Amino acid sequence: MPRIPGAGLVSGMRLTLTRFFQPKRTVMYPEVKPDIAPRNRGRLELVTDEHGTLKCETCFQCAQACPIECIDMGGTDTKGRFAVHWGPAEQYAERREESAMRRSGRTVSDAAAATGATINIAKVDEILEAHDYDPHHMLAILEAIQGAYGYLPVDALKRVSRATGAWYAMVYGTATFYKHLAFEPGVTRSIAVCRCANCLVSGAGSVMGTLSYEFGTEFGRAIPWSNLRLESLPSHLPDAPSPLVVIDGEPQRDLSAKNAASWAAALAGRYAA
Amino acid sequence: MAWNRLTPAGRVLAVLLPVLAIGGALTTALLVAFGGAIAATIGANLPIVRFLVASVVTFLISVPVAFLLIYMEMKIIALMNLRIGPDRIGPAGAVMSVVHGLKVLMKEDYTPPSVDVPVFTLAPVVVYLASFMTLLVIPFAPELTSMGFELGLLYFFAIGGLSVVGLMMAGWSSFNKYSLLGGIRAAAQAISYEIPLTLSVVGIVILTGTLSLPKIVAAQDGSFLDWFIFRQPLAAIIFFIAITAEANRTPFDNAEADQEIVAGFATEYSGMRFGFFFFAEYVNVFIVSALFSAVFLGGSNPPIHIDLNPQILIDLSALGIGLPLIAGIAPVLGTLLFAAPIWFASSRIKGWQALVAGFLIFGGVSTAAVGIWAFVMLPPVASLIWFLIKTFALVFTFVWMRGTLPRARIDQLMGFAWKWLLPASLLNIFATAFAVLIAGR
Amino acid sequence: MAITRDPKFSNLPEVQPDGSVQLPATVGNTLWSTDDPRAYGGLPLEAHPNLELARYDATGDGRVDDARWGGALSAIPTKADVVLDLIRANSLWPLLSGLACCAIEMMSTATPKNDIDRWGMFPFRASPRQADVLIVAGTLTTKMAEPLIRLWEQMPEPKWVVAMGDCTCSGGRYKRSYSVVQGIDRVMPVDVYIPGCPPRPEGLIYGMMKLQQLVKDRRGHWPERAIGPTVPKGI
Amino acid sequence: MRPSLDDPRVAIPAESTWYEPAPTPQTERQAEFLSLREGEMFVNMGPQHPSTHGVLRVIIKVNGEKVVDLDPVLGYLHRGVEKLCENADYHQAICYTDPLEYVSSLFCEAAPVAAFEKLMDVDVPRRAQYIRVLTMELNRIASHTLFQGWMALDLGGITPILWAFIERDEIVDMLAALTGQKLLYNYYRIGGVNGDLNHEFMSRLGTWMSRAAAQIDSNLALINENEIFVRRTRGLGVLDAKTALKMGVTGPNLRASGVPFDLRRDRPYLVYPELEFDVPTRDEGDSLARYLVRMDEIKQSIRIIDQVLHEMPDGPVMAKLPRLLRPRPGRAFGAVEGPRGVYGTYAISDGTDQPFRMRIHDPSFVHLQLVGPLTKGNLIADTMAVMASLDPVMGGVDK
Repeated sequence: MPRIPGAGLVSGMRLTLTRFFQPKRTVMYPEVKPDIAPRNRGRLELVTDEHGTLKCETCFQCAQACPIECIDMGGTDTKGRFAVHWGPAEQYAERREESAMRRSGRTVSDAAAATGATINIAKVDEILEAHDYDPHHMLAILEAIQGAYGYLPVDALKRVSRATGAWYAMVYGTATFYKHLAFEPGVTRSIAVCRCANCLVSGAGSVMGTLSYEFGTEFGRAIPWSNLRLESLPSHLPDAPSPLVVIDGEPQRDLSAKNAASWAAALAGRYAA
Repeated sequence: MAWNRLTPAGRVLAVLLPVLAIGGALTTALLVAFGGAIAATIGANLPIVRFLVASVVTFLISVPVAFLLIYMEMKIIALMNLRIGPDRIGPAGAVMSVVHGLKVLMKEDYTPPSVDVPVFTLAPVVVYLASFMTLLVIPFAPELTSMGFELGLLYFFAIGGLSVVGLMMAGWSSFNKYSLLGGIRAAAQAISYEIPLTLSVVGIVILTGTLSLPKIVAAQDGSFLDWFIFRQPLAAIIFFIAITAEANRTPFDNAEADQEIVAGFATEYSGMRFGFFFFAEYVNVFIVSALFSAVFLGGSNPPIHIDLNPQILIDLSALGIGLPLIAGIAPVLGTLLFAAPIWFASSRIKGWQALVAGFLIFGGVSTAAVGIWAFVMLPPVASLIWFLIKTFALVFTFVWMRGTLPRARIDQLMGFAWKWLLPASLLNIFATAFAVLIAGR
Repeated sequence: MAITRDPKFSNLPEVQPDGSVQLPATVGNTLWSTDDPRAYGGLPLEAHPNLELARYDATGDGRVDDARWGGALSAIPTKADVVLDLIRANSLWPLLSGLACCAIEMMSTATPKNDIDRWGMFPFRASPRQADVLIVAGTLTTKMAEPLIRLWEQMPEPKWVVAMGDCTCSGGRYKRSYSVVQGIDRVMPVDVYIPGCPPRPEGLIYGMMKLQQLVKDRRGHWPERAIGPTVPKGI
Repeated sequence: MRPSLDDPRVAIPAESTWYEPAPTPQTERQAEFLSLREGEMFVNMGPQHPSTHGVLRVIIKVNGEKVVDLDPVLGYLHRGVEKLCENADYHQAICYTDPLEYVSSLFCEAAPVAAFEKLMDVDVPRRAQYIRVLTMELNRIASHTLFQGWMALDLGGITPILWAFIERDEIVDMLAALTGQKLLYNYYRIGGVNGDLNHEFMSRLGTWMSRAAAQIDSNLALINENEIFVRRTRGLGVLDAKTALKMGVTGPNLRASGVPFDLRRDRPYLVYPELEFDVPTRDEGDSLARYLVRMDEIKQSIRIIDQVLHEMPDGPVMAKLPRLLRPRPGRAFGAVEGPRGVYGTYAISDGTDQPFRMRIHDPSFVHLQLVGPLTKGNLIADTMAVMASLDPVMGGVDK
């Protein structure tokens, strides 16, 4: 630092004044194109050849090589049959391992992860072959699988996802959306409540609410501690009381809207014992 | 209903236009009827009329001055940064600042909830008012001083201090902590620097014996060695530093330090109210530059008196009917004269292009000729040009400092004012008074 | 029960040929109520829990959102809009708000080599109240989304948003991240998208010139801007 | 009539009156508000503020202009990089760490690459090592040049940053000719670099080197001797060596406190042991010292580049590696000396092609802890000077 006060300021002022008269460094961009190195990979467009046709052959190699999977390619194959997709999954839909907990090495009671390859996968393949591996027939495939196994095994869903090209999340989402598709094995019996107009008037709604509350599950799902499912009955049985509740097709005559809770508690006690 | 869809400004205009039309008609009628009486009244109250005219003219010139300074600042700092600066709108981007100004006028003028509305609205007005009221006493030329009264210097300091009130109002009413800090910084800084600012000119007052700015300028008549910057160098330095702080310029722009308190007192202002702050800042720069050049750089006095003693006298009335003929033919002839060499120079230049170029060159040449004639023949014009040259050299210095220096810290700033500038200015007073006593002027 | 005319059906003939008047009936909701009585403005004013605020809200004094195109020059007839848009397009002050990597390239745009000051865009305003363009430069995370929206709302009309970089356009390389907003068009209307990771400064200049063009072209259609990805008609 | 808090119509009746006990604070922030004493107030700076270097939020408790307490709030740029790396394979992970510190992204690549190479026992060809040193030193100069500009900008000078960007633009354009990108290079690969030196890079480097030192010196002359700058930074935010070591400070900030610790010399990696350079240190530990140490490092970097260019060997730039990298289960820590301090990556492999866990150590995060202690008792304007001299980059802090 110089001894004279203000000398630094003056030298700085002198420097700016010299720069004031020096040639400027600006590249006049829209008129003058910048000097960009040929190696620059910032170009974000598909290249066309001299005839104006796209050079891209849709070989998917760029999408496979993209280190951060920011290239997303998708569509159907040439016969319009299979959905083809390569690229990043949607935000939460697809992971390479279903459970992040399991990836971290812990043993977790994840139902999807706990069922190992215990099923015979050949039946799934037959069903898929019958449906031509078409992801558009997802519901039919899943129903056939449920018919074959009695429920939807996770391995079967994975197989479906891999074979049809549909994302696992979409398969899973389809399976969970429809109430008649079940994930739990061994559910053989069912409690069904009729929802015809007559039953609703006489209190089927509140019966359903009570049962769902007492059993701790919702309609269309299995009861956790038993082999029972809660279902709704599509039509009223002839010569049956209202509201109508059936266990495995057997009408329960001692049930009304008022004693549904105690009835459910009694049922639970019977199963616990 | 069209009335409901009008904005407040539109409503004001919708009322004003018919009122003006009717009022104008009435005024004309009154003038025709009582013209003589009105002329007599005006003649009797000439100072008042003079004041009104001066105020209006000053207000009108303050806005173009702000535009010019904004453009200068953008361009000069850009050039110092080794870049081009605005160059897309107008020649070399010269219209850029006007576009900015008009844009600001068109922005939504938003008043945030929970501000103190009257104070918030008045603050920019006060700031701008203070700026242009100080412009009233600037002696552009001996004949071109709006209000050349005695006490002009005192008036300047008094009204110049008013702008701080505006900044404080803005800072306080904005309901924003950054604004508050900015306002308080502005107040503290202004109070500290008012004192050395005022004390530094006391030496000049002792020397000249007057507070009137035209008389101070007149006292520096002669060569440039008579300027007070050479007779009062210490005062000039103190004065320069103090006006830098007064105008909130780098390195003393603490009140609106972007990096510390976002935009200072103007943080919550948008639209035209921000525009007033923006303009006032640049008008202030012009004013303090003008004041410095008036007090220390001889104002409108040329550096060296060269008596050209011009004898070129054109008696226009002697031309008689020839005058309109010359006025009509000269532009055409001049244009053709300048266009011809351009047209012959290259076969690629089309005829109309050569004509346009010739017209522009003729315009430039004739304007320059008239300007030189006015500079030589009319003393006020020469004085004004000298004054503006000095003022804009100072404006350049301010911009140059902004392009170079970092910002001083607020406590260092205050310490500098109280510990160094104040004693130095007192010393300057005593030294001047002592010299006057010894030398007897 | 009062029978009121639904404005949706105002194009129906009011008087039938036989002289009778048929109005579509609107039946008030007397059968169903929400859990929270304050929902759908259901509670009478006097029973509002914060009576002072509710009364104040009812006066409408606090609503100052009707000033989309306010300003002193609004009184000029609409024929002048061409000139006004020219002025607006040539004086776009960006807000100084860099979020991440792209901020460096945004600053580089203002530097001697690429000098965006040539278009008068250099003095990046520090306060949103004085800015015209919000250049969102860099990854927008969920935590930053709320302050950014507040900045956008604090800017006075007319105002524009430029999404700079892949992250702001679509999530980019953070497409799979749990904490990144997948494209800022999910939270604010975007006028110009500039892809690239990061875009070169020339890219930003090009985008800003596109924005100028947009300001001149899309005159009078700004209020229709919507949040969400929008595709221009020709594409 | 616009609303105002003084308007009696909007006055909200206070829930507690003066004779009731003070309310119990529910959150940490509330407790801080209740701790305000007479004359104090909170000023909230950021996340959008001109001088917070990105999206940092700083809550300052001020008494007038004096900073009583300061509390940085982080996380506005948390992009989940570590988690993303665990879901990407080893090559992809480099790409995610790339934008961490976007001013010096080559160092953010170098640290995970070093860790992965240790994990896989890869021998990097010597030419690749030289190229890495060359590019890293160039990037260090670019970063320090920007630091100089930012430091001046935060103190209110606008010109230095624009001059600094000229140098920085030339360096990054040069690197773009080599790597293909201006800012996020993604150039280092496990076992080498992506692409050999090309003619364009070398010619640009040659032109730049011929006048770099003189140009940078000339730029420095603007503020290095400026009295206002020196007065504002000298003796401000003094960090003594003991505290610095205790806080885990590294890099120029540590060397400005008089501890000559430089990873390039003390834990040598790549070909640094064969190169000759000094480790500039200063004893003052204030903002000015931190600034000057960085400016001295620019000169050392130019010296290193000069040696590297003279000793560059021939050979391949990439080791022979399988396409799919599956290291044995194990763990490794790789670190490099960056412009801000030690960048480290700790990677655990479980035998698959993805890192099982990746922990990124970033120096800016450590340095940001210092802003509070160093600023207390100074003025608001000093907060900016201290913060700028510590030079944090928010991308690395929040990861």
